[in-house]
Amino acid sequence: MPETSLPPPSSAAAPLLEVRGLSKRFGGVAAIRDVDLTVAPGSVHAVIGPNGAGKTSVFNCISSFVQPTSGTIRLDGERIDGLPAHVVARHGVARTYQNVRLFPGMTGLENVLVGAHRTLSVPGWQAVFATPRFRREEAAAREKAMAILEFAGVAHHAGTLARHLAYGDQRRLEIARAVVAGPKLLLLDEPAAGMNPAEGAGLVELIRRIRAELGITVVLIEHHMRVVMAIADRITVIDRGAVLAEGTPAEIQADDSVIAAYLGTRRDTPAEAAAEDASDAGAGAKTGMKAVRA
Amino acid sequence: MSFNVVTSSFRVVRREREAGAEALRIGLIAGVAAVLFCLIGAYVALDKRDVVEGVASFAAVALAAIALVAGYTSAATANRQGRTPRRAVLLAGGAGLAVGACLALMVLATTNLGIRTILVAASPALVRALTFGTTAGSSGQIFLLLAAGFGLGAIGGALATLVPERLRRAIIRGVFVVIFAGLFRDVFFSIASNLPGGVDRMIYGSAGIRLWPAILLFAAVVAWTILRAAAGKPSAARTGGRSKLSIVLLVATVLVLPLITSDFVAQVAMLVALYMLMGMGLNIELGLAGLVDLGFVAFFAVGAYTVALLCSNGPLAIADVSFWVALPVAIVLAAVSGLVFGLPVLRVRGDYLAMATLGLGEIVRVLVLSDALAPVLGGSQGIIEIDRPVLAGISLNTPAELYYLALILAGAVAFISWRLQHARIGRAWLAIREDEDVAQALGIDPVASKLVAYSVGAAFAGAAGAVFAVLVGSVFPHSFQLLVSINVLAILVIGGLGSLPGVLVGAMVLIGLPELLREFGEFRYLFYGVALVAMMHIRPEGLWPAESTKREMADA
Amino acid sequence: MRTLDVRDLTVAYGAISAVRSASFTAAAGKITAVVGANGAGKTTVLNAISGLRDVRAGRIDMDGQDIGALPPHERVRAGIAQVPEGRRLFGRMTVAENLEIGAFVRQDRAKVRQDIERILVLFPRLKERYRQLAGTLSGGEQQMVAMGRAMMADPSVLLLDEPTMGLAPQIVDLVLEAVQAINAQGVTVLLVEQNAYRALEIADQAFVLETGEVTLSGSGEELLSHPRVRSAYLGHDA
Amino acid sequence: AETLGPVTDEIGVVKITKGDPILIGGYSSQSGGDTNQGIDELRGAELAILDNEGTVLGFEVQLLGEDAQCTAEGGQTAATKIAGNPQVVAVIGPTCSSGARAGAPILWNAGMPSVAFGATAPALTAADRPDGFKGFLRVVPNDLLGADFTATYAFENLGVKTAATIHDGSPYTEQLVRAFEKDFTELGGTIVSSEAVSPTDTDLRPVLTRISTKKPELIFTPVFTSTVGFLLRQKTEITDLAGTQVIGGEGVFSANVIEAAGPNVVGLRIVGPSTDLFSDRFPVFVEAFKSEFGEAPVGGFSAYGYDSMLLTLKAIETAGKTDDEGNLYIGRKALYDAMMATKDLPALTGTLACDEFGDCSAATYAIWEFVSDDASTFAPGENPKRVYP
Amino acid sequence: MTAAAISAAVRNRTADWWRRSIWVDHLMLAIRVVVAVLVLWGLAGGIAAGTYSAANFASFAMFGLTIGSVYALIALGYTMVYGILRMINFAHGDVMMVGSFAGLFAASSLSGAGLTNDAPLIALPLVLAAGMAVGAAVSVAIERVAYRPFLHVRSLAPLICAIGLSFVLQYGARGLFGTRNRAYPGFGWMEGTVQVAGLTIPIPQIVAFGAALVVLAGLLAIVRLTPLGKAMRAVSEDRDAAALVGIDVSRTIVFTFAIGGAMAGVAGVLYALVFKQITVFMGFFLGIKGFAAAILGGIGNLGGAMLGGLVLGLAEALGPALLLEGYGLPAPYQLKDVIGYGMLVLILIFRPQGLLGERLAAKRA
Ligand SMILES: Nc1ncnc2c1ncn2[C@@H]1O[C@H](COP(=O)(O)OP(=O)(O)OP(=O)(O)O)[C@@H](O)[C@H]1O
Ligand SMILES: Nc1ncnc2c1ncn2[C@@H]1O[C@H](COP(=O)(O)OP(=O)(O)OP(=O)(O)O)[C@@H](O)[C@H]1O
Ligand SMILES: CC(C)C[C@H](N)C(=O)O
Ligand SMILES: [Mg+2]
Ligand SMILES: [Mg+2]
Repeated sequence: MPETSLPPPSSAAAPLLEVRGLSKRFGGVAAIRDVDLTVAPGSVHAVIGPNGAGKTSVFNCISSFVQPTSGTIRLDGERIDGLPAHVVARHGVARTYQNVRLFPGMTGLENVLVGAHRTLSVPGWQAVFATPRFRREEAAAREKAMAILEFAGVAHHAGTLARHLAYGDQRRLEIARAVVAGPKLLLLDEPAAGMNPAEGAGLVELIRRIRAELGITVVLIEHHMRVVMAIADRITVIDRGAVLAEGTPAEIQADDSVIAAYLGTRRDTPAEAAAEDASDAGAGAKTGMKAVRA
Repeated sequence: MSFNVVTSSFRVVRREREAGAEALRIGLIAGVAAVLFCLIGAYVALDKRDVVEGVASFAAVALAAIALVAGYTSAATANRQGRTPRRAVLLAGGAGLAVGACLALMVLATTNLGIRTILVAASPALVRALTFGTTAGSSGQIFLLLAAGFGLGAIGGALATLVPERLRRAIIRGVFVVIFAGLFRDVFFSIASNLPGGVDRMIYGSAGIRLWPAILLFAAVVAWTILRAAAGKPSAARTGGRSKLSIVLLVATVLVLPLITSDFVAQVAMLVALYMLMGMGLNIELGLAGLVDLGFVAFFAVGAYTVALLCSNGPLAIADVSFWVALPVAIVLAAVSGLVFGLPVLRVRGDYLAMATLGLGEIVRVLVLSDALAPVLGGSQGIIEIDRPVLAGISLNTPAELYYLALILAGAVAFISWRLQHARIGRAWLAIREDEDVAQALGIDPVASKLVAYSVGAAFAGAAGAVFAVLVGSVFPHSFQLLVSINVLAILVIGGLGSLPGVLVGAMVLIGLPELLREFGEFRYLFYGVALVAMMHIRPEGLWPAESTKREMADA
Repeated sequence: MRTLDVRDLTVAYGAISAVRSASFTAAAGKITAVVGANGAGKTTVLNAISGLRDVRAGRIDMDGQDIGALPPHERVRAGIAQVPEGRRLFGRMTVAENLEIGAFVRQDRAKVRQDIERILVLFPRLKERYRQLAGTLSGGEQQMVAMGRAMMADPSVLLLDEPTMGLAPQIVDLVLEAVQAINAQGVTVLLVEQNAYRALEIADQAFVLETGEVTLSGSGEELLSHPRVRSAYLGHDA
Repeated sequence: AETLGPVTDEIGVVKITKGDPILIGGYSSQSGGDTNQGIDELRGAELAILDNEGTVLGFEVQLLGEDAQCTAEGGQTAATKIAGNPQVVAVIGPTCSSGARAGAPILWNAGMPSVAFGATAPALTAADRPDGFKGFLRVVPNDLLGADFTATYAFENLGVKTAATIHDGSPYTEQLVRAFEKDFTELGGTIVSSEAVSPTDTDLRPVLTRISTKKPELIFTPVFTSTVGFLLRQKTEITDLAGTQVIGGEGVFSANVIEAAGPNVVGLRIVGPSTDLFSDRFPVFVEAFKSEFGEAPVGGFSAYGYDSMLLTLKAIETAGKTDDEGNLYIGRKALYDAMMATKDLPALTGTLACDEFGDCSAATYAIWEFVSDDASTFAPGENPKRVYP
Repeated sequence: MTAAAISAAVRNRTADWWRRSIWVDHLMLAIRVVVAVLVLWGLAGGIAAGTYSAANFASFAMFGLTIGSVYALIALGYTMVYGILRMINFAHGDVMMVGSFAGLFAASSLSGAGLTNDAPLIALPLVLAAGMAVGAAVSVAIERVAYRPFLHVRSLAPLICAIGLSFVLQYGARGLFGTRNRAYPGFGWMEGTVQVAGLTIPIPQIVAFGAALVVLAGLLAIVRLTPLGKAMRAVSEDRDAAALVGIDVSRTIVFTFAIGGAMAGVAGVLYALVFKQITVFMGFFLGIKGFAAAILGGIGNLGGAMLGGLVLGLAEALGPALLLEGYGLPAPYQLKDVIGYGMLVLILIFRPQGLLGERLAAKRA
């Protein structure tokens, strides 16, 4: 694992991702309308918003899963909108999916090796003759893949078919597959869905390391505010297809329109949770607790 | 038939009936099967061929087997439901009786009702064949049919309930081995004829195995099975037939069989090897990349016609080069045609791709056959007088020699596919098969990867076509039917999709068997169809599934 | 009101047992929460109850009747509905059709219409998307449909596999309130929920599943304050 | 040369122990497109054995029928299989010329002569044929003769000057049609349209329409029963073809074409073998066929099956020698010579006589015309009626 | 907008296309151009050759619609079964053959009673009923043997079993009924013709065409309006989810097969009504054409099957005259399958989901 520690993200640097005036219509439905999004290199940028706001659609446009109706998308200053998905990927964009999409009939390790596809370069005929160059590259790829599996916490599932993994493990494997090729930009669509708070905390750690150790810029969609507040450098709020607000976590939390449209009066924000913790303290030893198999 | 088959995670289970009702049901189904067997004319046809010379014809064995199996299954059900063995055997007899009754009804209908205007095989010859020496259509004959049915059913039942497990296995295996020995008379006879002293004539008569050798063989197999079981060795069947020994045996068979048997067996082996070549090509397309290709035969045709045009002495020849020059040309041309075909159709997915490729395959066949291209390709008259390959001054003429040529090619191709499968491109293929969109989002160019799969697969088929052309010495458009593509597909699935040894086993079973059964002429494809169904029922995952398939099936 | 009684349930995938001899009761008219880490076997348990998975051993009783041999669709007729993991909507049917088909086993047309209205009130978002194909909905919208579809069966036992996954925070509240409301009408609820706080809060009873075995059980409150639960599932360093 | 018992033979001797059957190989198309033909032929051959009481020289005769499909590789494989059984004395078949091309040399290399009942391609018995075909004989006429006869009949007797042809993509029909076209043109006629269909086509109206724009006086099409059926039925829908006559080939010399074409069969002419013997024995043969196999022959080739077996059995009678113990010895060369020496053999399709290249067919042709659409009236001489010569 | 603005917009468009396109796009463009040129050249040549009159073309179209309605009827059955299983039933064509034979035997006995000739309106429904009943029964048996055992297995086994059963049906029927061509008895006045706009059209062709429409309407009604239809749609998408809403999956599948088989029976009888003779081997090739039609229209889509059948029929009948005549090829009708399949391939290249098929909506991300 390369131990590159990056300088802290600065808004002054040229943006890594720059989305301008992005719109997408599906027939009569305007899923996104004129969305701007600027992501600084090395940052973790969260996109939040109510269900159906258009968050996933933004990701889909960036990764060329769908073609935007209008607008431009630049990665490192280069236009990537409208390019075929594999070309976008080769520019250094990787993603995960809201409804996990692994290769169900392949093992964990194989999934990750496919993720490494674009970093491998030895041509097929060398594989036939198993040239030293091929063997070296293959061995290195496997080693890297195992390391990433370890990194994502699913190394013990290297040999399991993805179809047979529990939901949470599928999510982690998907992340591993996305980062193994060392993309510039990683798009995570609700990575914490299906994870309990403790697992969510582990995920936060994982994303931090992805940024710190692999130097990958992360944009994530998430509904778990704990996760968002814990790692996001900046947050963009989308509502009904348009940007509602943009700012630091603190700014967003204080924004009335955001609270009205999305957060509501909830208790899952760190402040609330802290309060909860306090009230819970000492309540652990209640009576009647039955340890079936302690 | 897109590769990503829809499945349910739950099984549909049939609720089992009470043993008596079940016996009746089984008996009737078996009875209908027996009647159909007779009425399609199979009985009369198979009656001419003996399993045990002068004792039991294939027809008789088949009918008896139907009654026996009916009895066996009924008794096994009764057993499971906790009935006493006596009752189980009785029920089994009942099931057998039902079979006999169905046949008796058929005999009555045939002799009295003139059903022959519709059912052409309901002939006097059939009734005669079923008589056991009694008068056709007499009450004696009816009684005999019923009694034989009951008896056979009861024997089947007894086998299921009264005979101890080990002995039962041994007996069943013994019977199978004897039938096998009778069925493949030609193979074993030709092996035996290598032995001195006319052993061949001692073991085999003109139509089947002789009685005493059959009994000896049966006894030997039974004894061997019991002894082995007593020695505590797991039978090969239970270890999945894939012990080291069985692999060594398989390889040895593959290597020497054509030498110790007849030209015919070598010829069949040769065809098997050709289909292996094609199978491995399609395996790349379908097994790995998930591209259903029903026009695969087109590439085979390209290979064959290339060699024909380059190596023929006929009027259409465009060159007269040696096979060794033509072979690589054929392979390259096939690969190129794979590219050309692939280009337009590869944005098409799943069943649409199946149909598009089927269409392309048919287009090629029709074009090759057409009067329009006849001046170049010979149209329906084909291309004749293709030279055999010459190696170090020796012309490879016999099927056995050509077999080794095909085998070497198949080996090379197997090696290449195996290596590709475990490299970057192989993983890309699998990924595309599993989820094309996601694969693309990971930087895999789906069209390029599919094209590689297409042209590698096509190249393999082209090699097969090249050998085919020199094997037959002529090429005709009628050899490139849709059926060939379907056959190759069936080989893959029966062998186990995505598995290289599976291709070998699949080709042996699906090409070897029907070729060996050529003498059953008009019933050959009927049996072939039944075999396809039966094999898929016994092993839905294929005879020798790929590792990943086995993993998947583990939880199903 | 129906009691769901699971005894010594073992479910295996090939050689691996995902659930091992698990026993628990979802008491009639109560909410029972299941808590466990990823891969603990929660989904497997629910699928075994609804019949999607063959069980290797054990009994599943509903009000004393063994339903373990019934095919899944008959279990639905017996009153079990499930919100499956991954939503499993009919993507090429509209939202309306998905909801309607949820009531496939019901005859009371008038009541069915009412129930649809109720669901549309609960999830106004679905009203906007009523004629859209379910497969094109956003993740959260789909989750709403999945929940609605299960409610449409008017079940007496409701199996919920992470019903709030992918939902925006306010909707999470809505859904859990709805669960309580349904439960208040006498429906027995078995709730698998990673949002363990909220699940345990509304649950009458709960148990913990660890690598396929039931290791803890008690009332919702009890588990909420149990140190092991707090550290492993609630993310407290207690 | 090999000597066994009382017989010495250049190529080899087959010894048949008393009580064993005489094995005769057979290969024909029993699956695939030409199934009907192949089955008819082998059934015809079976009838020839039955007519001989199932025996020859007191030995039971057994026919080992193999499936050769209608392809070269099918013929090759079947022939290889038969050749692998050294007890086989002679072979009948195959159905198709492509199969014969690959199969006959294999059989002859094993010392087995073969008598084809369907393979009609001229090349097989051409003077310059390769050595492997020395053992190839046929009782079915060489296509060259039929084409020439038909062209002459059409041009001179019917007086048609323009003709169209249709073949179905099989080597046989195509070759026959080409030969006809050549002969017809040489006689001074014009081929206005030369079309092709596929045996699986059911809708021939588009082709017929195309032909109708050229207004030929005659359509010559030696295709098989289904296609002729469709053609005749659909021809009535094409008004411009009302006056056009149709001549078919012997592939439809059967009752079945009457059923296939229905009322429109009346007026269909076909070219087929001609003999007076034919009319006596053929109906008896058809009756026997029906009672043995439950249906009448589908096409016209069953009679050749019968004749191929007849020729073979007669030759065995000549060449077989018994020893004192009652064992039978057949010299392979002797048998071949006996077959090639066939002369004046009264058979179903005429009087067989072999020339030096193995053409043994009666080879006298006639034009037959169907006069009734009642399938049960099928009887050469009555329906179809012999109209020429 | 000014001309300058328009040309600027066009230039922009083109530039953007160049930016986004990759080699595949360029290639597809080239193919389009080549195909267009070939087709236009053929058309122009054909018209210049002037072989055919307008009446000829009208007849061709009629021929095409007739054979097309047979294809369509087969395609409807294919599509039904495909729709629910996502798996082709390769034996479907042979079910049609069996249904046709059942109809034949029914018709023979009715014609013995003189019914077919005197009262075709009574006889034909009876014959159809026989064909449908036997077709449905055989189809259900196929489901039982080839599909049910594999409902939960991830394998192509059902496909192979269906291929196997196709052989069993063909060669089994050959053994049972013999190889010969069978003629269908006539149905009285239905054998006649009518004059429409100067064309003489045989009545059976109108019956076949009408029947195809009626069948389509009936199937649409079943699928759209009945609970069975709803269940069928649900099962086709997700069997587990269907079971979870209380649908009896295997029963639904059985019903679908029964309906598909009945459709095959209808197709078989109507085919015989139009073409008058049947054989045991006819099913396979017609089945392939039906499959092609179903795909062409967009498999799983009933209207598509109908449209696909008609388009395929028209292409085969009109294609050689329209396109090949211009190239002066010998025996153009031998190449009708080249036109038919060629058109199929082209349509799929430009519309990979078939004419009316929904784009296999890229799964939601
Ligand atoms: N193919 C489509 N056709 C029609 N509408 C669509 C399509 N795809 C998405 N939409 C609509 O666009 C809107 C935005 O969807 P999107 O998936 O981007 O939402 P989201 O913000 O990711 O929501 P969630 O948090 O629920 O995942 C939704 O209302 C959805 O119904
Ligand atoms: N089809 C399958 N084949 C093999 N193993 C499986 C299969 N499905 C699940 N498993 C295994 O069974 C175990 C339990 O899985 P299950 O899906 O029940 O977990 P879960 O508790 O629901 O987890 P999550 O919270 O992530 O959804 C896991 O280890 C998983 O890998
Ligand atoms: C039966 C026919 C199709 C065979 C043909 N006479 C041939 O020579 O090939
Ligand atoms: Mg989303
Ligand atoms: Mg789960």
